[in-house]
Formats: sequence, C-alpha cells, structure tokens
Amino acid sequence: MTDITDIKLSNAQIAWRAAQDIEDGAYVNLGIGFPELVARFQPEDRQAIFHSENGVLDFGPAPPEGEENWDCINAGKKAITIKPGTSFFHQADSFAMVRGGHLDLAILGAYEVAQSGDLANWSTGRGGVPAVGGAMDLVQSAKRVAVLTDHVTRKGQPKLVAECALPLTGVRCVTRLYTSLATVDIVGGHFVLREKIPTISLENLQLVTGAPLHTDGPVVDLICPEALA
Amino acid sequence: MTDITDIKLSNAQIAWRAAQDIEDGAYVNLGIGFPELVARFQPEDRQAIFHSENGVLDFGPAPPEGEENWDCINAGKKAITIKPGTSFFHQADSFAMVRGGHLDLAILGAYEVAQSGDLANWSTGRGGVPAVGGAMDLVQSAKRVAVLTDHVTRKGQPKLVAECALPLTGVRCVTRLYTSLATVDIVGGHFVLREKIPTISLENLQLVTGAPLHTDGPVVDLICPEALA
Amino acid sequence: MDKTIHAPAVAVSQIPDGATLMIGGFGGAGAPIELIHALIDHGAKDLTVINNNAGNGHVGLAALIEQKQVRKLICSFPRSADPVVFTEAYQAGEIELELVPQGTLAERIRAGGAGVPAFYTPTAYGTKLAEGKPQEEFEGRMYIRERWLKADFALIKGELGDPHGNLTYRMASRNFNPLMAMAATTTFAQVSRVVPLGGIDPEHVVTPGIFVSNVIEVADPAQEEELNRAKVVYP
Amino acid sequence: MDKTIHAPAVAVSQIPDGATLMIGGFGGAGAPIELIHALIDHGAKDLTVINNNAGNGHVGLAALIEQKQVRKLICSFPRSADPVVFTEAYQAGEIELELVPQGTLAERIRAGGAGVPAFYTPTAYGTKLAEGKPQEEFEGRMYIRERWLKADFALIKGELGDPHGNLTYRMASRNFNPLMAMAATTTFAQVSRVVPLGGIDPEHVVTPGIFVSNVIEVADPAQEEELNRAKVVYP
Repeated sequence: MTDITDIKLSNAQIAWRAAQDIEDGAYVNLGIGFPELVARFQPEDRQAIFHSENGVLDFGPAPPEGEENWDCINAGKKAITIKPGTSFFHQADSFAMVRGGHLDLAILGAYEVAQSGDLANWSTGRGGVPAVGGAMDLVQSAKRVAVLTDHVTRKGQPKLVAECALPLTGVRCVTRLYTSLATVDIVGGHFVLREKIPTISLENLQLVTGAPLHTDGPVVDLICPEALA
Repeated sequence: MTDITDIKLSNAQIAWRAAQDIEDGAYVNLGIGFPELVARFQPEDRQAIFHSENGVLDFGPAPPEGEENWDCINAGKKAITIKPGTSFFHQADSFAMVRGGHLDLAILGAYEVAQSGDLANWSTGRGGVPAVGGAMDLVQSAKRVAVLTDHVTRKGQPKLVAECALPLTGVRCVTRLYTSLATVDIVGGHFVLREKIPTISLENLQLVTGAPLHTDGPVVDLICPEALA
Repeated sequence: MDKTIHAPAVAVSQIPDGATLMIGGFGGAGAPIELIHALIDHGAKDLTVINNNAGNGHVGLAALIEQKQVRKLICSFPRSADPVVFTEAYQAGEIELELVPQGTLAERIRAGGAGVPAFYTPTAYGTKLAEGKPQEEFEGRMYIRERWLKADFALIKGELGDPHGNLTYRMASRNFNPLMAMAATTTFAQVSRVVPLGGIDPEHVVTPGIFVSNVIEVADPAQEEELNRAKVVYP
Repeated sequence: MDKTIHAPAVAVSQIPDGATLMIGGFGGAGAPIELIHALIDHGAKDLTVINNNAGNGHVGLAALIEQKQVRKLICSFPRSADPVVFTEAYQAGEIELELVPQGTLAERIRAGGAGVPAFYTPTAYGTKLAEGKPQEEFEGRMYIRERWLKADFALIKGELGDPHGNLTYRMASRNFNPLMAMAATTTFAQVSRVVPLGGIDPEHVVTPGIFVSNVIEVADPAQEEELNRAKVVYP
C-alpha cells in the first residue's frame, strides 16, 4: 500500500475544501470537533447560517477566554456569542429543523462510509460508554450530508468501504466525502471520484479505497491552500 | 310528559351552578356561546385560569365597544384583553395543553349526552356545512368534561339519552352534566343524580330523561340565585 | 442574505395553478389579507387551501373562494359570522371540504414541518372523523393515526421581520402562522415592519428565519374584522 | 394563585424513591443545579432520570449518580469533559442506560407533554437503536415508531418566573426545559428571579404557567461549567 502520510491534506485543508461548496444562504450544521473547522474557511462573499442542535441558529464566534457565558454554548458545549440574527429555541423546534429537512447541509466526521452512503460514526463497536447525540437525526434528514475524513485509518485501512463493519449512524445518507486525498460523491450506490490531489495516481488512490472508485467525467485536481498544510 | 318550562333553570343559573364547582387554580376551557357565561359567575375567592384554544391563556374580559384589538381574540373570535399573567402561544402548543391532559376542566354545550358519557355536540346529522373546531380535542383530553344543557330539547325530547343518535364528538368523555333541572354525574356507564331542583319530583325528572337516573347517595336540592332566573 | 421583497405581488406570482397552500390566521387574527388579495390578482386556480376556517364576508380567504380559485379546503371550522361565500360554493358542490379537528389540524401541520409522517392522537376516536383511519391501543386507551400535512407555499402574517426571516407575531394572531411557516416548501411572510438584523431579541424570535423564504413589509395591514364591518368586497 | 415556594428543599422533598425524573439542561446550560443538589440532600433513591447527558465532574447530575440515587438513565450523550462518575457506575453495572438520539429524545418528551403516545421518525432507521421498534414506509421512505416519554417530576431552570408559573429562559439554556415542563406530572422550576404577575410580556412567555407546578427563586444560580473549573465536589 502506498505511503500517503507525506502527501495527504491537513484537516484544515479538508475543511477549507468543504467550505468552498457551501452556497450563499445555506443553513448548515457542523458536527462537533473536526467539522467545526469549516466555519473558519467560509468564503467572504457567501453567507452561511450555522445551526447548533442544542437550540441556536446563526451564532457568532467564541468569546475571548474568561468572557464566556455558559448559557450561550454550542452543541460541543463550547462558549459562543450572539450576533445580529441569532435566535434561540427549544430542542423540539431545533430537531424539527433537522428532521423536517430544513437544513441544507450537515457536515460530520466518520469512522467508515460505505459506497451505499451508509455512515458509521458513533460507535466503534467495542466496550466503553455508547453516545450518539444528534448525529442520527442529522444524517437522516439534512438535504445533503457531507463527511470530512482522513482517507484511511491511523493503521492505513480504508475508511471508504464496500460495507460498513461498525454500527451504523444512518443508511444511504452520505452524499459527498471530503477526504485527505480526494473529493468523492455517492451516486446510485457507488463512489464517484470528482477530485484527487495531484500527487497520487488513480491506481494508488484505488488501493487505499475499500470499494471501486467510479468516474463519470473528468477528475479534477484537488488543490488546497498551502498555507493550511 | 311534565311541562317544565316554568320551573327550569335559566342559562345564567346553570352557568352559575357550574361555576361553583371550579376549584381555585383550575385551568379551564369554556366552549363558545353558552359555556362562556360560566366565567361571569366565578366565585371571587377562587381563581380559575381560562384557556382559549386559539392560543391564549389567562385573558381578561372583553374591551369596551370600539376599543377592540382584533389580534386579541378568543376562540369565539370575540375581542378579549390581556391582563397580568396572560400568555400567547401557537396552535400546536395550545392543543398540547389540551391533548396532553393539562386542562382541569372543559365545559361545553351538547345536543345529546349518553349514559356512557358519549357526547354529540358538533353535528345535527342533517345537511349544511359541518364544522368541528376544537371540540373533539377538548372532550377527549381535558381531565374533566362538563356539559351545560337544557334537560330537554325545544320539542321536549330528552337530551340525556341511553345512546346518542347524532354523530359523536367523543366517546365516554363527559363526567358531569349541569342541566336546567339537575346535576348529573356519569359513573360507570350510568347517569347518577346528584342534585335536582326542588320543584320537580324524581319521577317527573325520570320522565324527561332518556335513560335511568341512578342514585348512590342523597339527592341534594339544586338551588340557584333567583336574581339569575 | 436578504429575504425581503417589496410587494406581495412579487411573492405570490410564484404560485402556480394546482398548488397546495397553507394560509395563516384564526378567523381574521393573523390572516395575511394583503398576500391573499395579491393572490386573487395573480389568479392562480385549482388551489388546495389549508386554513382553520373558510373565510368571512367577501375579503381574504372568502374572496379567494368567491373567485373560484379554491378546489379544496382543509379546515376545522368553516363557519363564521358571514359564511355565505363558502356555504354557497360547498352546497353547489364547487369546493371539496376536508374537515379536521382543530388540534389535529395544528399537530398535522407541525408534523409536516417537523418531519414526522404520522402520529397517534385520542382526538376524534370513535367519531365519524376517524373513519378509515388506523386505530391502536396504547396504555389502555384508544388512539387514531393521523398523517402529516405539508404545502407548497405558506402565506403567513407576522408583526416584525428581519432580513433573515426571523419573525414575531402580534398577540393571538400567532395561532397557525409559526406552524405553517415550518410545513411549507416556500413561506412568504407579510410583516407590519421589517427591522434590521438584530432588531429582534434572540430570545423573542418566535419563528427562526430558517422557516421563512421571503419577508414582505405591509405597514398597517388590513384586519378582516374591520373590512367586514365596513362591508368591503374584494376585488 | 401563587406557585412560588421558598426553597429547593421544599420542592424536592415531594420526590419519592423510585420516581421518574426529567432534569433540564444540555450539558451545564439550563441545568437546575440547586434543585439537583437539594435532591441529593433529600436522598430519594432508585430514580429513573431523563436528561440529554450523564453529568460532568462531581456536581449536579454527576453528583446525583455518584450518590447512587439513579437506577436508570435515559439520555443521548453520556460523555463529557469529565465523565468519570457515570462511566464508572455504568461499567460497574450499577446504572442502566437507555440511549436515545437527541432529536428523538426531544420529540418523545414533547409527545409526552402533548398527549401523542407514538410517532414515526426517520432517525435511527436501519441502526442498532431501531432494533425491536415497529417500522413502516410512508411516501417511499422508511420510518421507525417511537413512544412518548413522561415523568413524575421535572426539575427545570428558567430565567424569569411569575407567580402563575410563566417562564422565560436565558439564551441556549432553553434546550429541553420547556419540553420537560410539559411532560411531567409535577414540574419544579428554579428561576433567577421571580417577577410580579405581568412582569413578563405575554408575547415573551416561553413556558405558560399551565405547565409549571411551582417556581423557586434561586438568585445567582451555580453554573456546572464554573463549578467544575473550580473542581467542586458535591456534597
């Protein structure tokens, strides 16, 4: 298997790439952790409205350390701020937004994504305390569900797989993946390669992908800002 | 059949009698029309909170003519006023109050009430435009459902019947009736007579009642203020 | 992002023949009269309309029915002080009526907005309005199953609106408006005043902008009750 | 009618062993710390607790678990910055866990408050958390059926409260609190300030008093986040 550790995109670069696809006026939920990075790279000429499933829409950035108001937090329980346009609402209304299909996009992390669009991102299947939060709601009902992920696990195993081995978060829900090597759509039960970093060949990319990569048009070079590497 | 037109209670007297049973702190919905009279007779030492199913709780009396605000109306589409304690909410929350069993009491009118507690009050079964409003929600879910009614129809037919002939509003829902002649509970599928006006005999009351009147204790004289006659 | 548009006509011109429409209001309170009148001017026909009532007098929803633009009405209480327009259309067989208990109507609309395709309610169990519906016992009590309601468009009326579509409502005119905003693909909100972003306290927003497609300022909106007292006939 | 009572202890002393309890909050925001601590002092045991999380550090819900008062927890996300109390109890088999997706948890609580015994949701379809639940297709998509959640008591936290129990909430501390107020037989609300009747604008009331049994003023309430930063252990 190819060593891809030197050529792969950084998390910031993956987040940057995802941000380029967010349309002006889109309502977007960013998963806790890695996906939250996407907000930093939102293009200035396009305004996205971010939803936090604990009951906040259109919030501002984190306050300076020491100025936190712990009644004003996001789903990751980090302090946020209000800004003109912010609204607060209860959990049933918040998930009415989710379940009712009002979110244009949810961006989440993944343990595994199957070519069917099945997603596993909540349980490693081992012991420990299971926890799901709002992930199952988000993946099943946002209009588009994008995944940010390393292309392979720390041990080098594919995270894009023929079928998920881990417990599912949702079935046939993922529509696009932004990985450390490529941009991949899920269309009709197949991985369809849209973009790849220029430093990996299609053959080598296929070697680190657990199911066939289809193409249905040109594969574009995936170029991200070097400054984020 | 006995002529009861001279001895029967007035609507105001029936409403007065119903008001005497409302407990301090009770949440109460009064049906449009005749039942709305009950609010006038609320004993001063007991505070009831009135719910209007169009989305108002704890409202004040009608404003003076000419000072109506037509955004501030009750379920009968009559102008009301706010007072300290009033709250406004949307229809789903309003009927969550109803369906969720949060109302202590709903008071409605009736075409027929069966000894089972079945109520018919929304459709005469003839032509015309059918209309139901919130009646079916209220009768099925308020903790207690009381009916205010003449004991007989204009033609002298019993309104307390063995089985309803008209289309039902709800099944086994009525718990107490305040009629122009008596106060009757529904217990275990029977009419149980609690009070009757002193000027009618038990035998004559039974004659104008369409199912057996049971007793399980003393029948109290039903005495209402003469001034309301 | 600026969801404000300048005239009711611009909004309702997007509504095609055959559309399903939710129209806010309980009687006249919260009824978006100017949007409805613009829809009459626009002329879309064969509409399915969801409203609590069936109009009053010859303005608003009653006028829309009088212009024969409504094929079917889903409502809870098609009676009013002056119900002649609906009554005549109904008795002439020109309009179809689906009668729904008021709380069930509200909950079906909320379900449509909240992505809940079906739910159980005790309301109407054992009555004519439950006929043909699945029924089931839970914890010793009988319930019927009801389905969500959705619409292509919602026409609603708010008090304040901002450029992102955040809304407040005036008193009891709230009624069905926030629910319908959730349940329609496209929601047009007329408001008495458009305020700048930040002009509504984040804790006082009743309808967050995510549920609203466009906001149209209609200062001093007409009240159905007052139009009817003045015996106005539209158009 | 005056629903105010003077001390958290007076409220929670009504809670018996074996009760089912909803406790508001998402993490520390909106968590009624003083009511929970009074419940620890009161000592009721064998409780079933419904909360989004499983506590953090050694205060609030975590402390209640640490005191072995909780038999079963129904929650969506039992992880936190310092989850040691729940984790140890869970791994020792001392506490039962029912894991529910967050939106389903919210909707089940709302359904309990709204008299809806069951509803359908797409959430969790095809996953382990759907096992054993009825499933059904509506309009070409698969859904699972979920049941309502109710409780004997709700412990919630508001910002303003009036003597009739009308409540507002502070920012994102709203979360589950208004829903739990609806779904419990008895709801105790601690608020930062009790205002006279009329002190809350009728349009700004978030929880109407009909859902609230008692209001307890707790000025300057503790924030779980700050207690944990100060490494507080209760009791």
